[in-house]
Amino acid sequence: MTTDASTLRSMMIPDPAYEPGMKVYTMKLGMWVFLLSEVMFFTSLIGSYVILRFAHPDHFAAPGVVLNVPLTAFNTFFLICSSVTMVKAFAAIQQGDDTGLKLWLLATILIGSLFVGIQAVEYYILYHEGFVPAAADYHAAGRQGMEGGPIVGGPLYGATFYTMTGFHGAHVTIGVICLTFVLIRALRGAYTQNDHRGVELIGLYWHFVDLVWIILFTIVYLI
Amino acid sequence: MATTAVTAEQHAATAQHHHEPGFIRTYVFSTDHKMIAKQFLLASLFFLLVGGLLAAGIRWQLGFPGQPMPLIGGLFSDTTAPGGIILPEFYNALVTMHGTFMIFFAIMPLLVGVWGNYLIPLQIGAPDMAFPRLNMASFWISVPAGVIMLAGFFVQGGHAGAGWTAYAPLSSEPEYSGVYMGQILWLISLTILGFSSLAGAVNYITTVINMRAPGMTWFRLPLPVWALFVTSWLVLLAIPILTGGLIMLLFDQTIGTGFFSAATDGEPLLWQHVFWYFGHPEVYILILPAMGLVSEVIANRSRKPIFGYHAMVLAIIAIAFLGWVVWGHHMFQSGMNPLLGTTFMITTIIIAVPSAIKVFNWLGTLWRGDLHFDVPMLNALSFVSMFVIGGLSGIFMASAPVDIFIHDTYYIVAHIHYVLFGGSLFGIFAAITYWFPKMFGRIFSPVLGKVHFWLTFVSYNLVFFPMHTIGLRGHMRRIYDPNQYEFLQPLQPINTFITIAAFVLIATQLIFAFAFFWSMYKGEKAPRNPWKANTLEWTAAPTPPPHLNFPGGAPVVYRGPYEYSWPGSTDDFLPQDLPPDRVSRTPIPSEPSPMSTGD
Amino acid sequence: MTTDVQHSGHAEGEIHEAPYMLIFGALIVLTLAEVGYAFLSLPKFWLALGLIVMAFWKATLVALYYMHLRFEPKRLWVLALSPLPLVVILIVAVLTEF
Amino acid sequence: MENWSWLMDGSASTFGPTIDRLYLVILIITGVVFFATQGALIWLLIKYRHRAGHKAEYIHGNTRAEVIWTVIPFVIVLGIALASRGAWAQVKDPQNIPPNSLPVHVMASQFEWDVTYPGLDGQLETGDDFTVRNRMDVPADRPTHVILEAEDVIHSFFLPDFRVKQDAVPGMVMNVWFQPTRTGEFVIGCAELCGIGHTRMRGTLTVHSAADYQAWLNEQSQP
Ligand code: HEA
Ligand code: HEA
Ligand code: CUA
Ligand SMILES: [Cu+2]
Repeated sequence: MTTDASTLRSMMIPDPAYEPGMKVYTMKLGMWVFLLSEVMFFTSLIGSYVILRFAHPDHFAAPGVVLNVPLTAFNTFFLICSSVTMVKAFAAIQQGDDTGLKLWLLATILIGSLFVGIQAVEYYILYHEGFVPAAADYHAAGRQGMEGGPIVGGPLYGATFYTMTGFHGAHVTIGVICLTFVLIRALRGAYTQNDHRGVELIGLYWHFVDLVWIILFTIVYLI
Repeated sequence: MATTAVTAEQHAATAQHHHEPGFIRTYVFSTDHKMIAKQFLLASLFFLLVGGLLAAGIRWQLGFPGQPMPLIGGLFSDTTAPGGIILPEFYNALVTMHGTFMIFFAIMPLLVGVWGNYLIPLQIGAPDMAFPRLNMASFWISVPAGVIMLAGFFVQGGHAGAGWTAYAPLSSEPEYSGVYMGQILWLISLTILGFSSLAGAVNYITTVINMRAPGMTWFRLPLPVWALFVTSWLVLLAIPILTGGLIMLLFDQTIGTGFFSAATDGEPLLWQHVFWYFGHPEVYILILPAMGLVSEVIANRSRKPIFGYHAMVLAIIAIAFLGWVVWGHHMFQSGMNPLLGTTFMITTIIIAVPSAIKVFNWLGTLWRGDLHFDVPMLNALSFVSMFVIGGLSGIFMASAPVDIFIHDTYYIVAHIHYVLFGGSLFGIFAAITYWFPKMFGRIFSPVLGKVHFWLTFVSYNLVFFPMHTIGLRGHMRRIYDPNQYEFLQPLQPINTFITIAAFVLIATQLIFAFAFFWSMYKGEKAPRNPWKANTLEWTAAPTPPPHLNFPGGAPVVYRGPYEYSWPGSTDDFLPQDLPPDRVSRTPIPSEPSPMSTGD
Repeated sequence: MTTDVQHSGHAEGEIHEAPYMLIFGALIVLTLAEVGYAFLSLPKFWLALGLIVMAFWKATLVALYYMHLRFEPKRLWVLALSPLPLVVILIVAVLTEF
Repeated sequence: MENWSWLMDGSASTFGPTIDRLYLVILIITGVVFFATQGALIWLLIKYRHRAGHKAEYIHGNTRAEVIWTVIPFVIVLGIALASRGAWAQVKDPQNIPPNSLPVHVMASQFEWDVTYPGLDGQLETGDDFTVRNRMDVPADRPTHVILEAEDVIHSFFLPDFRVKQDAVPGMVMNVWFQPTRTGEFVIGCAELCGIGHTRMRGTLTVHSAADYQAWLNEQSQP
């Protein structure tokens, strides 16, 4: 078989159009890749919920009957606020504003913790109203129904609710812990206008968790 | 400008690791991808051995039902095999754990953990992984997972016994299986292992995208890197689905949530969907890297460019894509909507097309080549041959009406082993023997290697080919005592025959273990490029490669990886990093390869 | 570690004063709209559809502006969107079962 | 091993031969592919084995050949899939259950098959239903419609001679049908791992001639 001269030539020179990579720095790329797997993780939980709900609508209640929508709407508001403080922290360090970075980070941590706290309270109340994950003990009477009223929904409601929101809450908690690390590093002056990758990375994670909550709030509480 | 990014990263890395690391940092908590690869190699070979021994138990029961196991019979407790006679619940645990160890703890790390770690940085010309510490974590997370999984054998109630597929509600409610702790440990272990795989996948993907050496364009990547890259995507996106499912199943077991149990209106079929949505991509996770590794060996040992490089790459991608839309073929008889079954039948069967491309391109590579039948080549060729058999039996099952009969029979067991042993494991044997000189600086004993290969090849076929026939006679799988069924009693001689062959097969593997360690310490010292290969790990890095791989900085790549026998050069290979002005005018002096026996 | 060279993506060196507060306002308004909409007595289908549209809108805003996807190279877009078809495939296929 | 056959002996249901024929067609196709590829492989190995002074040819590929060996398998496998559709729908689509079938209820549980007959009136869930364990008796002249359920875990209703296999899933009702083509005794197996007793969960299916069946039914229906 003969060899074509032009293919040979192209074989010999390093590709002039070569440019490795994603045009974003490696850690950011890594964070994005990791977040994709998180998408799939929540897909398996949320997908199961959607399917179970579709198959057994009678297990679930209309918005506000069992779950406390106003409380959670406030909580949603807080989480959105924490996203804003997070981008503000990032914007601050982009301009070299070290103090701004620290303050906004602190705000994000506080609001994030508040979110987790409110969620814990919510769990506590719901649990005591009989809205539990264990199928055998499920006896949620609903917001209006009070104790002894007819049971609203079925065990799949509690199971899916706690699994989904619980894993989201765990993600928020991990986010708060990581943010604390970032804050400590910020206090030590680890971030500068030129290098603030840590802030950007935790920001990506934090906003992703916020994004998941946007979906969860809608499909769990409102639909 | 982006090229500078790579070098900058390298400088940074060099600056970081200037001091000599101590013993613990070198051998235990190492961040060096090569050391991590070796750790994975030893750990997963150990689990391969465990899986093989469990198979021996399975085969003993099937070949000699109800008879006490010889020699080791006395070692078992009264709840597993009193007096050496295997109990049904122990048999179920044997089958379950055989599948689990083989899939999750042996083949998957052997392919992805070992070769992803070892080859990706070396073949793309990177100093290490993008996240070396995450990489270390990836190995050390898998250790507790393995320990927990092994611990399951010693807990009350025995180990998990619901099959490696753990169909709910058998797996979710202890009163149905009699297993409680074992199943929980199984779930926890696999959840943990998921994090290990995930850490690996993030690393591999990022590394391949961002850390290629200058000149290493996408279509100059060696095929193992392509295969591992695509596989990493499957791992990244499929494992979390399993993790979610495992967690729900764990909640069912422990809290009593009832996702998958009908008593609370949960959906048993949902578990199957979740499991197989992960499970089918998983089986391609178990074959694609082997395909890549084998392509490398075949091209090299044929001294020819791989036939249709682009088609090979596209076929890998196509298999990975199609792999996402076929999971229902495991559920044809599960009561799934028959219309959905038709869809899955069509998508499944279309996967044969990219697989065909791969097979024929391997044959095309051999055509007009100069074939050297060294140990890696023998194993690689057997991969091709056995994968065809396993793939073709997949066609029968892909046809949903035919699957009605053969589903859950030994026909499936035959399929599994033709693709996973005949395919993946032969691919792994090829890869271990091919890269052994690079990893350990010595050559894998050609004599022992050939003995191991031929004995394995023959006894393997004697074990697994007859399984097709007993499957077609209706022999169900996961069945403790087939003689309970009168119509299966005539098959007992075949089962006994299979068992004897299986013991030969397992014993043969001891030759491999011996050859492995013998070659590591006593094998012939390897020259730098014993296979006269083109890829960077042989041409640009010393043997064994030092920390950060390329002492002279990132190599520059000028051409694709399979430029063998180019007529313009006096040598029959053209290293990827050989500058064009040094080609053919100054042929590289190369030592004669001791392995090219020239038969 | 060195960074200046690594911030070589076309958008990274410069600062994008993304309209953070504007997005914040939009998210709040959409959240309120969602809660209000959820309590309208509409048929289930329209209820779900409207809420999902709004949720996606919010999610998109977060991804585009807070996660800076707007200012990232195209190839990162492709990467970021890659799991979405898989999500849809899984849920839609299994839903046809019931 | 007298009267050996590869596939389990002659099928005993109306759609059995269809499935067996399909199997045979695939066997022939894959058999040809098998011998072609393995033959080609061995031929190549012998022809191009290393010989002194022999050099490999520098061939990168051949687009035409690659297109051919992509298109031909595509056509073949698509053909197999299309050819399989009819049989699949015939066996599994509930719409294709013959209307004159004899309804029989089968409840699978660890580790037995409880078979409930409609009794003399031919209707399930009436007073004269009766239940037998681990055996099933059906008439030869009429299709049987098995209404399949499971009590605890998943089992699989396997009639090897009839080419019938259907998982019984707790919480779901499966519809299975078959029409025997000959009388005799056949085996009922459980094909899905269902626990410790999976291996012994079997029963007997007896196909009676029409008259015998009626006699059997009368006998069973005696109080
Ligand atoms: C490495 C792993 C691996 C690989 C690569 C495959 C590949 C394939 N598998 Fe397999 N499979 C498993 C591992 C694997 N499988 C396992 C572990 C199980 C059992 C799980 C369990 O239940 O425990 C299973 C089960 C399984 C089932 C379910 C059976 C059942 O439970 O009833 C089906 C059904 O369709 C199937 C089909 C296929 C097909 C069509 C392919 C195709 O990809 C094969 C394509 C290849 C070829 C076809 C050969 C080469 C092509 C040519 C030479 C071209 C010419 C060919 C033609 C014209 C036909 N597999
Ligand atoms: C890669 C996967 C893999 C491999 C290699 C094997 C290997 C073997 N398998 Fe297995 N098998 C499965 C995956 C695998 N299996 C799966 C997924 C199932 C389904 C489980 C389920 O139903 O849930 C199954 C089920 C299964 C069954 C069906 C059980 C049943 O349904 O009741 C049987 C029965 O004979 C069997 C037998 C064997 C035998 C005899 C081997 C032999 O080939 C074993 C040979 C021995 C070895 C391969 C060990 C070699 C060790 C080394 C080489 C190590 C060297 C060591 C050092 C250097 C330290 N297997
Ligand atoms: Cu019932 Cu197996
Ligand atoms: Cu599959």
